[in-house]
Amino acid sequence: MLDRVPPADPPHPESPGDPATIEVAGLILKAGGAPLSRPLRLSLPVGQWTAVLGPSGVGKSTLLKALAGLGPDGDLTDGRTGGLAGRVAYMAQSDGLLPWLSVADNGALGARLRGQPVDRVRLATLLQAVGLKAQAGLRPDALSGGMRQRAALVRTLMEDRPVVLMDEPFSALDPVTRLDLQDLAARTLAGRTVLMVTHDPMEALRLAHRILILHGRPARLDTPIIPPGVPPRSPTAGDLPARHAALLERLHHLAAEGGR
Amino acid sequence: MLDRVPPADPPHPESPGDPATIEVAGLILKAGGAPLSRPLRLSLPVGQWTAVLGPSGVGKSTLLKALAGLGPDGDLTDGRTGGLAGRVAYMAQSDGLLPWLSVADNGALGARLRGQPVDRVRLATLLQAVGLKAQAGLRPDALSGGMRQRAALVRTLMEDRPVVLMDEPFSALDPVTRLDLQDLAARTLAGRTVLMVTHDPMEALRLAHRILILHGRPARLDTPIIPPGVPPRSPTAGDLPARHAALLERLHHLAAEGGR
Amino acid sequence: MSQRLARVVRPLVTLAGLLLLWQAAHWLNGERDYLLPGPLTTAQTAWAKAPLLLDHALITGAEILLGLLLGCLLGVVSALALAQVRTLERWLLPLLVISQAIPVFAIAPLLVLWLGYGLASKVAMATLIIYFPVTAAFLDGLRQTDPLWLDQARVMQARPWRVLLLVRLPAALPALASGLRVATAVAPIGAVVGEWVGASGGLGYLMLHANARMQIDLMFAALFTLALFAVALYWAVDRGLARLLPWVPDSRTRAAPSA
Amino acid sequence: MSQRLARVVRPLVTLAGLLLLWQAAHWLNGERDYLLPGPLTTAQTAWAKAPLLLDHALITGAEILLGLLLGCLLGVVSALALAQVRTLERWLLPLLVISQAIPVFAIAPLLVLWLGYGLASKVAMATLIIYFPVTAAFLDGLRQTDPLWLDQARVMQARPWRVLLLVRLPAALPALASGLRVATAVAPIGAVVGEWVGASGGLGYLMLHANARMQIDLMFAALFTLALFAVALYWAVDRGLARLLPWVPDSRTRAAPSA
Amino acid sequence: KPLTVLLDWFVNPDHGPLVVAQEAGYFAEAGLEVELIAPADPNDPPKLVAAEKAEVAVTYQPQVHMQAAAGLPLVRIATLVATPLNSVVVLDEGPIKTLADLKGRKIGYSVGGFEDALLGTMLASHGVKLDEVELINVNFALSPSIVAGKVDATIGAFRNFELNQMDINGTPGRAFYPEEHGVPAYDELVLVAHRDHLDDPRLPKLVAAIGRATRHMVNHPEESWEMFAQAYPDLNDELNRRAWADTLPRFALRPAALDTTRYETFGAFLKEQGLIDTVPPLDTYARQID
Ligand SMILES: Nc1ncnc2c1ncn2[C@@H]1O[C@H](COP(=O)(O)OP(=O)(O)OP(=O)(O)O)[C@@H](O)[C@H]1O
Ligand SMILES: Nc1ncnc2c1ncn2[C@@H]1O[C@H](COP(=O)(O)OP(=O)(O)OP(=O)(O)O)[C@@H](O)[C@H]1O
Ligand SMILES: [Mg+2]
Ligand SMILES: [Mg+2]
Repeated sequence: MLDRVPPADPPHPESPGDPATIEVAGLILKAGGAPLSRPLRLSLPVGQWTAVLGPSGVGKSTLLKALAGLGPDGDLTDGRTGGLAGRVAYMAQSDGLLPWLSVADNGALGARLRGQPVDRVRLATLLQAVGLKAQAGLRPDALSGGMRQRAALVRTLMEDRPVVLMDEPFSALDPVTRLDLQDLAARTLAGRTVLMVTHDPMEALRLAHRILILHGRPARLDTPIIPPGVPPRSPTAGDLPARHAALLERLHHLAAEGGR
Repeated sequence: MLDRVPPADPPHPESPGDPATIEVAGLILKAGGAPLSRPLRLSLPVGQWTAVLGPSGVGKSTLLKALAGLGPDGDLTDGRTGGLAGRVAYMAQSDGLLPWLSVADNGALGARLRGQPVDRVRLATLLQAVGLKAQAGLRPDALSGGMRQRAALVRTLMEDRPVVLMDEPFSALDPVTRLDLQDLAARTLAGRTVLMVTHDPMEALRLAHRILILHGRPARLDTPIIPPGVPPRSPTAGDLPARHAALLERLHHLAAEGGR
Repeated sequence: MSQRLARVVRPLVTLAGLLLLWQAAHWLNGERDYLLPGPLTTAQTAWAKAPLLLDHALITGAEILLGLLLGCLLGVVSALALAQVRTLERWLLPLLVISQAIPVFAIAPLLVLWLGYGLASKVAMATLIIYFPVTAAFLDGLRQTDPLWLDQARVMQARPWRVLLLVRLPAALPALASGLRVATAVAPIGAVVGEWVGASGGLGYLMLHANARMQIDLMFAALFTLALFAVALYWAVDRGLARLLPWVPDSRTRAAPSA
Repeated sequence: MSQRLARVVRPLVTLAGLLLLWQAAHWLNGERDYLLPGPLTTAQTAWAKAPLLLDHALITGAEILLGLLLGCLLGVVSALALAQVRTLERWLLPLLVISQAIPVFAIAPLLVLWLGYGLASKVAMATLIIYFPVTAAFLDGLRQTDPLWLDQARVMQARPWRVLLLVRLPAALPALASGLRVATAVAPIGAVVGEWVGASGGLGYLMLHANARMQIDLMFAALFTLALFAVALYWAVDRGLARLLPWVPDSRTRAAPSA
Repeated sequence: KPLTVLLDWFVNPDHGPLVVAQEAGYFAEAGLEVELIAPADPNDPPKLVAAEKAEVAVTYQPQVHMQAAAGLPLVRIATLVATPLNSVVVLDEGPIKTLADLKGRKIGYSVGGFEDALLGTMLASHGVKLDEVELINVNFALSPSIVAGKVDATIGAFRNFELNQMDINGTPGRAFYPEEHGVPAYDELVLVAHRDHLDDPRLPKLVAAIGRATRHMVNHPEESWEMFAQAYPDLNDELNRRAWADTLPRFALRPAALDTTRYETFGAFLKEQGLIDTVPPLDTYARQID
């Protein structure tokens, strides 16, 4: 799904040679053999959340898969921080729970697949935190859509990796649970480099240090938006509603301009 | 998943014997053998949109399935409008696309399953409207998450039934597409009786004549909220932002009170 | 009719239907006992020779169960190996296919030479017949793992063998169950064919002998015993498998709406 | 090595490996040709008797293909009927299981009586053997349709037969493909066993004949011909099936990441 | 409508007269159109004649008795091979010099129906009891099992065939003949027809043509072998050539002739051995049709 083009791009204006930035340059997303995007240059400041917004079908999930090393070229390197392999946790857009395992066992999957001991305490804490303590022994087919998503979130948070890629992790949750889990994720992933695809501009504004918009066909990245303050921000506090309106405006504008 | 208890409830206060209301009384939602809810009484004014909000796992999808005749008791009747069988279109929470059929063929599935001629013109129009014209010939596995949801929406709108049940139909869409498709659904389903589960209070406020909140354990229905004006309402116009805040407040309050 | 009663009555009705069919075939063949003895004649013979039949049935039963055990074990292990090492599949699958095309009599001398005339050669034959359906079905299942699960495992830096055991294997269990059902159904003929290779006991041996001595009623009594065993075995395996895979949708156990 | 070259070379290497294995077994058996002739002897015989082998191979080939066609057709139709009418399954499945446990020699006279000595009785036997794996695998697949799809169809007021044809059948195609693969692998032995029922031609007849007359080299030449046919058939069916089901994930066709 | 003759087994020199009668046109000259069909299981042809699926079957005299006892409506109408062919075979250079040496040994057999009776009688004539040997059904591998040393002797091998085979293989064997060791002599191969169709005028013509062919073979052994080899080119080899010569003296020169004493004696023998419960009247299952 992605291709690497010789790094002919100019050095990135915002983080020139910053070692605390994961940079990938010249990424061409591909789907079904055809290119989906122009060569993309992506900077993920270490320890920060980056949110990706963009119209449905533009290639956000494809971008995430590429970064997870699941694209046709496999593992990506930026030449500075080395390959991402083994440093990434990945939560796909669909939950990908194993139907024969209980919720708890799904959460413990990563460790078991690596042959490592399962951190039972952490697992129990996370299940409690997402409200699945009572369902820990159920199989996924006995869960509601939102519960499945929470189980997948637990599995991802169990991974404890420096880089976390999440594809619409809260999309199936009600607003109350959503806020709770955003806070949980922000707490749990403090200090990690997070790339999160979301369709909710407010979510992006709450959680992210930087917001990227992928748009157009072939897709390209808009200039990053950097909201002030430190996430997680309160959804009602400060100028967030105004920024939300502006961000929505921008999305509408890009859609009108780019055409689908 | 649901049970019918002898109709010992008092006549519904809001639509007493109104023949233009689909009423179901004494519904007990069940999951895995255990009851999920108290006996529920539900009124769906004919030709109007009703939105259902509620915390994840409370039983919203179960309620929708019951109304679709997919509960353990099968078809429901309210004694006035007769059974719902054959009068319902149902869009489940997961898209349920058939992986071997193209997007267009998935859209035409209902007619083909009934052995009826497929309305190709309507299908093409709908595909165009949801932005899947170019993908009409692709199989679902070549679609993004949001595209799959749009394909499922097309299949549901193709059904052309008086009662339409939709389970989080726009949850995987970006805000721009989401607004477009809300409008499309509102236009296409004008005059139908619609019950829509959603997690987005703004969506409920935009589209619904009545908003129900399912909450608590065992679940019960809160007093219906009836926003003024005629949907689809503009998200920025009037007192919608204020109502949005109030609705969110109510959800938070119910969550805090009911406990999960 | 209560669920429990139905469970007892149903096989009996099936049996009765089978006997009727048999009787009908008997009539259609002009009641010529030397071609197809009627169920009554057969039952009389079976009753009269019950101890003999039981003796031989025990031998064949042991062969069937051993063959099933070995065949399934080997099949499962082979499929796992073939699924894990892709090159292996390219070289070995043709061999497996060929092994299915070899008639007993061609390798009977070899089997006997290598394994002797005891239980081993019969079990080997049954194993050979059972082996392929298990391997093929399981391998098919192992190949068709949801790519998302594999992707996730890859990102999780899973060890290949653990992916096989924790993801691909359970995902392929429905396919394996399907293979096991077929294997169970062919296991009896596997044992009988094994007894052709040279035996001094077993239902297949008994049938061969009875056939050569024109004791067709005895042959059919033995065949009936074998059939009973086959159906009972299949039923048991089918039940057990359905119970072991609760997460697999099964239209037979799905509650149909009452209305 | 280019993709195309690999495709030609690989079967050749497999063949060479097979021959080596064979030669090794030959040595291990003390080069006793009457037990297992070496590949060289067999090749000489095969060459010398090529026209004879071809004649018989054509007969057996016809039986295999006809049996495969009939067996698969019957299997597909039965599975559809059994899946659609749940009661049918309860009564008929035991019969199918029993049919698998019946050795040829028990019903050979009946088959001849009903179908004569021609192609029909052989094809019937092959069909009987092929039938079960197809039915069982397909039926398993038909039972395991995603409940959501069935629910959707129910709400859409679908006609039962259309649900079967448009939803359950395509959903069960991977399972059917698995059954067809097994059926393809057992089809050759089905035809050979069919030739047991009084034949005047065919590779099975030739083998039996050669075996009875201790022309072991000829028997193995025939066996080799049969094996070649079996592998070619399996390969073709396997390829065709993979191509017909593009939406089914298959680890063999999945592009592995290069890094 | 052709007259169908079901052979007992695949075509081999034992069927010489039938093949020669066909090839030399004796059947045709008698106004018969004959079709020879080979089964894979020797037990099938009698059943099929009983079921009126064919007119004539080739079978074995001991089988005729068992068929009669089982109620098959079959009657022996002609003899093809007039001596036993069955024999006990051991390796020529092996340790078995007399039947008495078989005590405690393994004996392989291919299920024919009465091997245990045959062997029991033969052993008894040397003071060995049947339960003092180990009988093993080796079905498809009669000769290989003895050549490979898996068994010490076999029963069921044909003296005109398996002995030659072993000789060609370089491991010559030696045969003990049943009729020399206490077993009454019997006809190895006979023809049976349905009891209700004995008046079929074609049957006597068939038997006569077979007799004519047998005489021709005795007079012209080389020419008749050529005829056989031409009709079945895949049988044109050393083994069948030698088998042909060895079988020649064993064909019944008067196929129709019925030795009633031989049949009565053998029927009594089988009853005594417990292989049949009743001995029906002879003319219900063996007749001379002229
Ligand atoms: N095999 C294929 N053939 C053609 N197009 C494909 C194929 N696979 C994927 N695509 C296209 O690639 C794009 C995939 O986009 P992706 O899943 O990354 O979208 P997304 O931005 O995550 O969208 P969403 O918000 O809906 O999840 C889609 O436009 C899809 O149609
Ligand atoms: N087999 C089962 N055993 C136990 N509990 C079950 C079973 N099946 C379903 N449930 C429970 O029933 C409820 C189903 O809820 P439902 O799917 O209707 O939720 P929902 O309101 O749609 O939630 P969401 O917003 O997450 O989709 C969940 O609490 C789930 O745990
Ligand atoms: Mg996506
Ligand atoms: Mg839900």
